[in-house]
Amino acid sequence: MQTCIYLDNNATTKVDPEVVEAMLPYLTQYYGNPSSMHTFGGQVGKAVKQARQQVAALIGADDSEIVFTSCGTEGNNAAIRAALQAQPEKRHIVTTQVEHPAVLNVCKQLETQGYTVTYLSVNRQGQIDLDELSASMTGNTALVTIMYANNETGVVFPIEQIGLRVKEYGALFHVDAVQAVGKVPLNMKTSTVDLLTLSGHKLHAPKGIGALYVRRGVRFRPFLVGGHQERGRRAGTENVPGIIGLGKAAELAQTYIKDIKHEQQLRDRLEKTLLETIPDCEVNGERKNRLPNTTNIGFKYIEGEAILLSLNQYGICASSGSACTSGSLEPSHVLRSMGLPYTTLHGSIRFSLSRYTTAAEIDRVLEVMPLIVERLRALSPFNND
Amino acid sequence: MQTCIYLDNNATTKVDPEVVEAMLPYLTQYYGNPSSMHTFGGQVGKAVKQARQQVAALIGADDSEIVFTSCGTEGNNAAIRAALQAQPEKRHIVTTQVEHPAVLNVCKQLETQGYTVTYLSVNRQGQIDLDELSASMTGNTALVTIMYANNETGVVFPIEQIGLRVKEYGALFHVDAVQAVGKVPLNMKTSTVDLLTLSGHKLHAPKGIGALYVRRGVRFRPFLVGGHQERGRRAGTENVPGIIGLGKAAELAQTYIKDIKHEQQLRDRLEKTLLETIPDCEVNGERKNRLPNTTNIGFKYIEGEAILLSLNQYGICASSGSACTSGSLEPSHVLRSMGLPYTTLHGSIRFSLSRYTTAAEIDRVLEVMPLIVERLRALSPFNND
Amino acid sequence: MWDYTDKVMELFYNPKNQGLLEDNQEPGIAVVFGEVGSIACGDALRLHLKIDVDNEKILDARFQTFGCTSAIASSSALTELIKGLTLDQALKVTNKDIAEYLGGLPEAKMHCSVMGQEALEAAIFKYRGIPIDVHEEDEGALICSCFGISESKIRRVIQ
Ligand SMILES: Cc1ncc(COP(=O)(O)O)c(C=O)c1O
Ligand SMILES: Cc1ncc(COP(=O)(O)O)c(C=O)c1O
Ligand code: FES
Ligand code: FES
Repeated sequence: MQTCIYLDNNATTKVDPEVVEAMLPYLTQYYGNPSSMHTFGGQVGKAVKQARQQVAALIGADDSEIVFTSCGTEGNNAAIRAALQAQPEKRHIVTTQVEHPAVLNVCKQLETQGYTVTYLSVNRQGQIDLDELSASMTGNTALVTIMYANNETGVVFPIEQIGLRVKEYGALFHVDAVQAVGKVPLNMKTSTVDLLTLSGHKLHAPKGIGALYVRRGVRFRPFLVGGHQERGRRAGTENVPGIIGLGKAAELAQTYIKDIKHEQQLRDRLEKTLLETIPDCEVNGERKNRLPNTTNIGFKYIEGEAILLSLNQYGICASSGSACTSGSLEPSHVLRSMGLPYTTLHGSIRFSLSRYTTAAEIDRVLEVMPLIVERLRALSPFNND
Repeated sequence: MQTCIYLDNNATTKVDPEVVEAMLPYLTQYYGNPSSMHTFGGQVGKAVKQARQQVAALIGADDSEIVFTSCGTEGNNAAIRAALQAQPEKRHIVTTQVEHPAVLNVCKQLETQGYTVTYLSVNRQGQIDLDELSASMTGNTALVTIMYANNETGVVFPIEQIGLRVKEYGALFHVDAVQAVGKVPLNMKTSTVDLLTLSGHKLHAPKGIGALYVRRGVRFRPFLVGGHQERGRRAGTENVPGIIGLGKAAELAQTYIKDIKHEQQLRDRLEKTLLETIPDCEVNGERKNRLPNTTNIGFKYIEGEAILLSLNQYGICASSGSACTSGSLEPSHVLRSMGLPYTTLHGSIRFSLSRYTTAAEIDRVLEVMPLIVERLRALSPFNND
Repeated sequence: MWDYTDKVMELFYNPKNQGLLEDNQEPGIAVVFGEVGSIACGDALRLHLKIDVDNEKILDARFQTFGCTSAIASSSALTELIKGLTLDQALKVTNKDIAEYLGGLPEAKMHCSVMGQEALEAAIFKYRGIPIDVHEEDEGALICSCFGISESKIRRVIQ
């Protein structure tokens, strides 16, 4: 199979052809090491600098505040570790129950290393309670790490309102914005965020490249220790083609964000029509504060993997939960935290669109999805119970 | 400048055109996430599996023993941290004074975290003393981390002899083989090595990808914490194009290693002729146990940066020290540890060849190098001292 | 993505013997069903058997399954395997036989075949009026979340 109706863009995206084109020279003739003393390496350094500016521009940052990483996971690991190292006397962290494993599992590890972690709950709509946040914070809180938008439901948290509360307590504020960057306009200049993670492959750059925003003045110790690349903030020979690709993708995203209404209309039509044509299904998570490309729908009485493989037969790619937990059999920790009933929990599917999604593709999904649900429900012992 | 005579292959290498070709489909149509539940992602997972086998084959490992990383630095950080976590009660590390910063700076950091580190000295030839190694080890030694071949001098350490001594004390043995893989045949099946680091961009794969060999049975905790990619040993969405490229590069290296005599002859001719035609210069480091592609030559009374910029004027790329320390003004820690006199220390240049180096390029270097040295020496107050 | 065999996919897309068996009160015929999983959990396999009372032969078997691909394929495989067997013969059918019939299951999905075996046991015991000792959901981690099957339970059955 070579092509498919790809509605799994929160897992990873197609690399934009312009991005590939921008990268290619750096995979072929410009292979120098940007840290080298010769012109051949130096010219590569200049291209890296430009890419850094492009990434900075997308989120309203200064280019000195951008550290290139290998992925969103590295960004999250590095940000959390750096924030704690900067304030070794404070031993408390606040996060939410619905973070990505790249934050949650770091927090769980930190609990075995003498830290206390508060995992804020979410309501049935997937939203946190700002008062619960404030109540959880003390002078001992080193770090609040909260995602911008949830990868499974698309629910967006009120980041700046959270940030104001965080600042009252003098803690550092890290935001995992892996799902937001490229979909939602960000401006670090007027933000309360200290550290912000992004990942290239979620915004049409290739896999293997990401970036961490580190606000000027925030003390930062490298997570990857070694040479003095990235001004001593991330050791290791720079992934030049990846960096160039991320720069280009960031530039393209600036124009693209302005057109995102189109994508949102497709998503809304998909969602609305599914709810109308299929009985016993509902949208998981708040519909108002939500990424424009994501819908997560629970189809009662049937099981997610069975739905996914049926969709796969029709050449439609979607997912349940996040790709990095799909090997495990646990139902989504995000939906569980929202308190969904088991009937819905197991039959929830995420459709995530991109700028490449077409109206015809949505039509096709709307055509086959009722058939799939009907067939699986006919197999289920709960049907008509 | 688009092309140059590139003799800086220990800093980074040209990506093999076959490698780029192998990667391209994974930068364009096959953009799925290998962990996804649909065929579109699954087919990518199959390609990743093949690449893992190719990398494993190059070093005589099993594919379950290969963990993909983002670079050599990450491999070294991950290996050292994992080895210590596996034996939390042991608090002593043995390494050498001439390691890459990606090992040395991790060790320095560990010294601030309650670990004791022995930095083995090297002699004037850049070799360590096995008896010093044995004398340094105790039952408290958790880890011995020693490079296979030095990036600056090319000097190769007797890894298996070292390993036998390490095993006497029950410590884990990590080898930074970033400069050796692809130049020296390795076979993990008959080796004493527990953990081994390699980096793609040193063997004609792109920057941004590396691998860590973890011997079956060695307890391993991930350095990057998050999702369960790489069987829970390295979180983060896989750098698929990079992995495919590394696999192809590993496959090509297998054939290439058999032809390395050609490269060695070019290196030997370069070295011999320079020594014959330029007075007051000498090879740094033992000439016998050495990488076939590297020569490090000290030109007395003149300064390295001046030589490099002069070479650059002729379109020749070489280096002094390692690329990741080239921004600093300190003379090479490797050459200093070898006890070179200051006159030589500052005027040492590394030429590192690759399979792409031609006889004509070597001729050109042999033509201009005497002129450069003569000109700079004429400017030097030490000339004829 | 799971590495499913063609047989698994075939039985998933075109399952055999799906549905339930009505009890038409035919003389000499008994219709029972056995169930594993709990409604509270929202996941279950219901196995229906039509039994010839005289010789204890399974005349027909049907299933209703709420579960993943391998659960559906395993259920369908089970019904194929036991049709025509006597109850005593059927009791010897193990989850391994089910997996074998399917050409193998991914290791992480082996337990999906376990509940087939359990549902069969439940149906036959019910028919014979034997109480089933409820295994405690003890030490082991919950592996199959749909059916509330714990690791220790799977080990018990797989061994
Ligand atoms: C011996 C050695 N170890 C480690 C590294 C670090 O590798 P990377 O730049 O891929 O992080 C290098 C090269 O820079 C090296 O030469
Ligand atoms: C919210 C969120 N954070 C972090 C990550 C991890 O990013 P990466 O896979 O690039 O490591 C992802 C995606 O996988 C994500 O959706
Ligand atoms: S029955 Fe298939 S995962 Fe549990
Ligand atoms: S049926 Fe699939 S996890 Fe239980």
